[in-house]
Parts: sequence; C-alpha cells; structure tokens
Amino acid sequence: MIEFILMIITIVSAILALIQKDLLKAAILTGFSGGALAVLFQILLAPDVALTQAIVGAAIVPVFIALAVKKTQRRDA
Amino acid sequence: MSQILKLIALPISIILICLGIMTILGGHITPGGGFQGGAMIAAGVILSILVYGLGNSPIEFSHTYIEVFESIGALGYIVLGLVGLFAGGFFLYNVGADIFNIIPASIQTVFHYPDTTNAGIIPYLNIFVGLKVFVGLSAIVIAFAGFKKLVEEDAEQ
Amino acid sequence: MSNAIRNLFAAVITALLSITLFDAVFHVSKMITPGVSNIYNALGTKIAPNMVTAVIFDFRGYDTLGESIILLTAGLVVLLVFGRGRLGGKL
Amino acid sequence: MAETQLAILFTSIALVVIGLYAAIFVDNIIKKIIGISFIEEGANLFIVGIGYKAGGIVPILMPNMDPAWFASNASYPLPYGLVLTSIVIGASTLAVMLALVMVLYRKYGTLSTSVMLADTSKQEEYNE
Amino acid sequence: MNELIPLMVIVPMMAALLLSAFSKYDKLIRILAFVVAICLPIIPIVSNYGLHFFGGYEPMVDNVTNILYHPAITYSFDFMQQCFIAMIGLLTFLVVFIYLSKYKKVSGPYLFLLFMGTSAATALILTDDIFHMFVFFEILALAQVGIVAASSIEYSYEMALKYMILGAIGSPMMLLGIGFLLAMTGTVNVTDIVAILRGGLLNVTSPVFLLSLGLIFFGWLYASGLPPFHTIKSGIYSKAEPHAAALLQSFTVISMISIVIIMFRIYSSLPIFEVFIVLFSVIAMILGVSMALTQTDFRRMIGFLAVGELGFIGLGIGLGTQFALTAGLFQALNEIVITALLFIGFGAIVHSTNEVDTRKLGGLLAYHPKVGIMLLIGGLAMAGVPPLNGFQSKLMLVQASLSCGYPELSILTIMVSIATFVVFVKTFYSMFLRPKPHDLEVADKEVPKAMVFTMLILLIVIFALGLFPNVVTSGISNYVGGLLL
Repeated sequence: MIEFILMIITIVSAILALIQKDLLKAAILTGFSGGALAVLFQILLAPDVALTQAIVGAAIVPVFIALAVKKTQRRDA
Repeated sequence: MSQILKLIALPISIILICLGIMTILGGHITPGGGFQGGAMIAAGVILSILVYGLGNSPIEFSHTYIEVFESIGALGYIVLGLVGLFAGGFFLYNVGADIFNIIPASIQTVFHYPDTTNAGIIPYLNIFVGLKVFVGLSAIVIAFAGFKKLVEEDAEQ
Repeated sequence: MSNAIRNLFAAVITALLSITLFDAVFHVSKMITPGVSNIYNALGTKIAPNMVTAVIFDFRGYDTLGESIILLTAGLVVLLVFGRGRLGGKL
Repeated sequence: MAETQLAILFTSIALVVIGLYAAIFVDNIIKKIIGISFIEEGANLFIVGIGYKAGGIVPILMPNMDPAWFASNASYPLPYGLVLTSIVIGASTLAVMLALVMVLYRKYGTLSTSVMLADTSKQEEYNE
Repeated sequence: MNELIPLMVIVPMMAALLLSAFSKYDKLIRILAFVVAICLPIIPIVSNYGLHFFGGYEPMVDNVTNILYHPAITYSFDFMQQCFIAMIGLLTFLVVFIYLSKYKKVSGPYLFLLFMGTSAATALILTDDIFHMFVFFEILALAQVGIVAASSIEYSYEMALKYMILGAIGSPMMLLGIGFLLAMTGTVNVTDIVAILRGGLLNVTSPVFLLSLGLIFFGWLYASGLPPFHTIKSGIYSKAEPHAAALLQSFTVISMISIVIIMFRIYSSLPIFEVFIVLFSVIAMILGVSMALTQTDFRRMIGFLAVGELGFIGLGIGLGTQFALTAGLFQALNEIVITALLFIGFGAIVHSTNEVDTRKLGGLLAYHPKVGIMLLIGGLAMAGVPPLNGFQSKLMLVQASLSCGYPELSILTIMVSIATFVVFVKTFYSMFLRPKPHDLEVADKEVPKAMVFTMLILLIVIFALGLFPNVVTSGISNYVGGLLL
C-alpha cells in the first residue's frame, strides 16, 4: 500500500514543482519528488540505488537548482 | 542565517562526513559504496558552506588543490586497473580476489584486502571513487556559490 | 502564427509518444527476462557480499571509471564556463 | 507483487511524460531544466523496475545464507548498477546546464527561453 | 588476450587527467601533450586484432537457461576500428600541434577536453556494449560542450546551452530504449542480444521491439546531427575554434557510425529500419546542401556541407548490402579527412583576416596562394572529383544504389554532389578570386606554419586514399561481411 502512496507523492510533487510561480519552492518540491523516489527504490529491493537517490536527488540536485535561482531571479515572470 | 542554525550545522556536517567515511569503507558488505559515501561527505561540506557562507566556512579546502585531488582519484582508479592489465592481462582484473587463478600469489597478497569477505581490490576502488565524487560535487557547489550576481557586481563598483 | 502551428505539432507528437510509451510498458511488463542474473548472483558471492558493488566495481568497473570521468568533466566545464582556462578574453 | 511492478513502470513513464511536457512547452529555462531532470528520474525508475523481482530478496549475501538459494532468489543486480551510473550522469549534466544559464542570465537579464535562445542568426542581424 | 586494446582509450584519458592536474606547469604540459599526441596514431597500428574482456570475464554459459552470456564489458578490435582510430589519432595529433603552436600560454582544461573527446570517441567505436556506449556518449557530449564554451566566439554559450538541452532530452530517451532492450533480453551486450534474436527467443514482431528502435534512433539522430538537429550541429561547428571544429566533426562521424553499426546488428531484421535510415539520410543531404547555399558565414557553410555529407554515409548503411555498407564506411573515413582539411584551411583565413562573412572578403589568392590551392583541392575532393578520395567513395555509393535497384537514389546522389560543387566554387570565388573589396584590410600576417603543415599531411592522406582505395576498402569489406553473416 505504501508504495502506491509514494508513487502518487512523486508524481504530484513533480507536477506541483512545474506549476509553481516561485522557483525556490519549485526546487524544494523537486527534492520532495526525489526523496519519495528514493523510498520507492528501497521498496524495489535496491538499497544502494535508494541511498544514492536520497543524497543526489533529494539533497544535491535541489541545492544546485536553489543556488542557481539565488544567483539569477526568483520569480517565474 | 539564525544563530540556532549556525550552532547545529557544524555537528551535523561532521556527523555526515563520518557517516560518509563509514559508508565508503563498508561499501562491499553493506548498501552503499564510493558514490554514496562521497556524496554524503560532499553533502556535509555543502551544508557547512550554505549555512556559514563561502568565506568563513569551518570546513573548507583550498581552491587550487581541487583539480589535483580529483585527478588523483581517477588516476588511482586507472592505476589499479593497469596493475590488473600488466599482471593478469585484463584491464581492471580483480587482482586481490583472483577468482581465475592467473596471477602469481605474491601480487595477490599485496592487493588482498584484509577482510574475511575476500573483496580484493573493490575497497580500494571504493576509496578512490569516494575521494573523486566528494571533491567533484563540492567543487561544483563552491563554483556555484562563488558566482557573482550582476547586481552584486554593480554594487561593488 | 507559425509558432502556434509548431506548438500544435509538438503537442500531437508528445501525446502520441506518451500513449505509445504507456502501451509499450504494459506489454513489456509481461516479457521481462532475468538474463545474466544467475551468473552475477552465483559468481558474485565469491567476490563480495554486496552484489551491486560486485557488479559496478568488478564486472562493470570500466563503466564506473567512465562515470567518475563524467563528474570530473562536468566540474571542469562548470569552472570553464565561469571563466577559468578559456581561450580568449571574453566576459 | 506483479501489480507493484506494473504500477512502478507506469509511474516511471508518467514522470517521463511530465518532464517531456515541461522541456518542450514551458518557457522558463530553470523549469525546463527541472523537467529534464524528471525525464532522467523516470528513465532510472523504469530500469530499476525491470530489476525488481516479485517476492525476491535484496541482492546482498547475509552471513549464514546458502549461496545457491541466494542465487535463485536475489533480484537482478545489473539494472541497479546501471542506474547508479545514470543518476550521477544526470546530476553532472544538470550542473553544467545550470552553470550556462547563470552566465547567460548575466548577459540577458531574463530566464525566458524565447529571449535567451532565440535563433542565433536573427540575434546577429539584430546586433548589426 | 591483446593488452594494447584498452590502452587506446586509457592513454588519452590518463594524459587528460595528468594535464588537468599539472595545468600550472606550462612547459611540462606542452611536452606531455605533444608526446602523448604522437603516440595516439601509433598504438592502433601496432596492435593486434582481437577481443578484450574487461575484468577477465570471458563468455560463460548460464546453467539455468543454457545461453552463452558476456557478463562484462567487451571491446572488439578489427580492421575497420583500426582505420578509424588511427585516423582520429592522427587528427588529434595535428589539432593539438596547431593549438600548441598558436597559443603562447596553453590552457590545461582545454587540452583535457580535447584528449577526453578523443578517448570517448575511441571507446565508442571499440565497444560491444550498449550501456557502455551510452556512458561514453555522454562524456563525448560534455566534452563537445566544453570545447564550444571555451572558444572566444560570440554566442558560443547560447549554442552550447541549446546543444546541452537537446542532448539532455535525447540521451534519457536513448537510455529508455536501452532499458526496453534490457527488459526483453536481460543483457546489454550486443553480441548476446544478436544471439538471442537469431535463436528465436524474442518475438521481433512485438511493438515493444519497434519502440526501442525508435528511442535509440532518436538518440542517434541527435548524436549525428541529421534532421531535425542539423542546424544545431552546424551551429556547434561554427562556434568552436576552427581547429577544434575539425576535431568535433570527426567526433560526430565516429559517434554516428558506431551507433548505427550497433543498431544495424540488432535491428536489421526489421525491414522498416532501413527505410528510416535512407529517409533521414536523403532529407539530410537535400537540407544540408540547400541550407549551405544560403549561408554567408563560411564556417556555417562548411558545417551544413558536413551534415550533407553525413547523409551519404547513412545512405550507404541504409541500403544494407555488403558493397553499400563498405561504401558508406569508406565515405565516413574520407569525410573525416576532407572536412578537417576545410575547417583548418578556413581557420587560417580567419586567423589572417578576422572576418567570416564571405560578402566582405575577396582577392585572397594573392595573399595566401598555398592555402587557396589546398582548400580548392579539398573542396573538389568533397564534391567528388577524380582522382581524389571523395570520388572513389561516391562512385561506390552510386554503384551500390544502382545494384540495389534504386536508380532514383543514385541520381539524387549525383545531383547533391553537383550542388556541393556549386556551393563550394561559389564560396571559393567570392573569397579568393573576386577583386578585393576596398574596406577589407588584410593584415600582413603569415598563415601559421603549423596549419600549412597540417593541411599538407591531410592532403597526402586524401591523395593516398584516392589513388589506392583498395588498401582500405578490401579490409572494410571483409569486416562488413563478418557483420552480415
């Protein structure tokens, strides 16, 4: 059951990230999507991939995007 | 950033770095390995940079040595592969485990990891990849954080 | 005007592609084969307890080298884009 | 469960489609790049979904486990290895794209793709 | 097994890493780059043919399903690979030589990218593994972006970002295609996949198999710059330094043929595969030449002509017989040499005049007669004038399409060749022969000796391949015969 909830979280946060007007919030929602994906990988019997995705997808990629947003502009005009 | 954040950020990043080292060293037994551990260490460094700012972060390393470190990681990997090529005839042959029995025993004992799991050269490769991933990701974030906005430059002039 | 036509064209292509992908995924879920799994799982236990580590550092160690080279190249290109080691004096 | 695998594969394709939509139709370049990262995540999830074995175990040999039993019950490790490589590739390309965007923002002052990446020949004529 | 095969990839890779680590010591990296660049064409020539199994894992039988699998990455090295690797090694040597002699202070990261690109292209053509091909394809794409971004030409960043975004859409698509193949066959080794297909263990009429072809095909179109990616590819060439553009087009040709050969081995049982390839090749030929006709920037013009020439290679491979495949691969080898010569020659013109617009140039023959004549020979070779090498391969292509029963394609091939000739002569006239415009200032600069030397070597290769094509074609024909079995 938990895996279906996680799939829904992944997709919904991906869609929310794309319709957000504030790019910083979009970056954080990308991290949400990546984190939910990491738990999904754990359920799919792949703990190594889950660990990588948890760090890269939920921490490092959002930091990249957030730094880029901080150095450019925050509003999606 | 608030004072509380500054107080707890340093312990958290030190814990992350220690966890990362643990993940790298146990990569052949437990989930994890070079990438994951290296990325964890990099996450610790990134956290400290984000909270304290680029200039006065307690955990920092000199900009000039970044590419030397990165190259050492990849070069070490290649050199371990070349040992396999010249000793056994195959690039990246696992000279420590030697499951096909094609290299002399003296070379095998040099590269055998002192562990009951018979992992051969895998732990050494993990260490090199971990070093490389850690330095690579931190270098990208340091470059991003050091990039000057147009507005900031105007203010400086 | 031409922009609208182009957008419409792209929308039709994307919709077709997505329907095809969903259909293909439905078919492929019945024809998944385990492949070399037996070799990896039988031979890998002689090398290291973690099969994924055995795959990425022993059977396919060369891919891992390529992957770490990608990270190195990406870092270098980022520094290059920010102005270190360029050929001319632009920016 | 077999249904889990099918649901996972559908989720991965849904992520790919969302990403494709963003990469083609959204004008803001950072959102475009976020969409591209979703395409990569979808492809990764698809490949992990292939490796999943319903009712299997994690491919890590525990102590006191019979290797023959393990070989026939562990899930398929090759796709997991491929995905590990692919995740890092995705992060690297993302970093390079964001760096280029940051430099170009300094030149144009906007994140709109239609301004930043307009046809280069037209830009040159405009400058003349 | 032969130990020199992995060294073809490892030596430039190691050189690149050392160059980036010691980029502060100018003298040291000059010497290192020069020495390694000399070694690059020599290693494939002295190496023996054979297979190399990484990690020592030779093919083994799975005792549950009784299928022979290659568990590790495999490299296969044969005459065809030898030709292309030696050629790209020679080209890298010449380009590094031009770069070292042109700039007083050398840049470590730039040399890193040049060597890494060579290493990745070599790995692409050697590999027998789809996922390994994908990894090195990504390295190649990143190296190309870096080379373009490093040049000091205007709008190079925009072009790099465009290329990067298209690549970031194209390569996950290719990964998905690889994923579908992996799901159906359980392996990523091409030889295994072909064996499984021939053994009838996979239903080739399944729509999923066709979809995996489509996804990998999309990645191939992006890699080779066929339509709809032709403008971006020619833009990439025009925004790089001319000597780097000479190397970039060779990377494109190498990635095109290596991916298409893998696709050919897997999918040639599908009749629609050959139709696809011929269709896109014909579109590329027509679009490339017709867009080259309207360009005023001569770097862009050469870029579009190069895309048009790629169509000839695709045509040869799409026809699918042994003779046609040989013609296509021979055309690929010729194109690497000819286009490199043209890029370097026009780079010499840019160096001496700082002008890229053909409308503002003229009367350069009086200033640079040597460069002009060598460029003319290169252009004639591209258009297919005997006895140069372009003539031999295009003649083979025309014969191949006639013998396959498509006289329309042979007529089209000849017409595109004539159009190429027209485009080239028009540009050559307006740059070299027409009276000099008054406002053009030709600075009293000599063309660098290194460039003249490079063009001379490439001309020797062109004449050698044109006069003795059998040296190469008989070997390639044997290789192709093994492929078609």
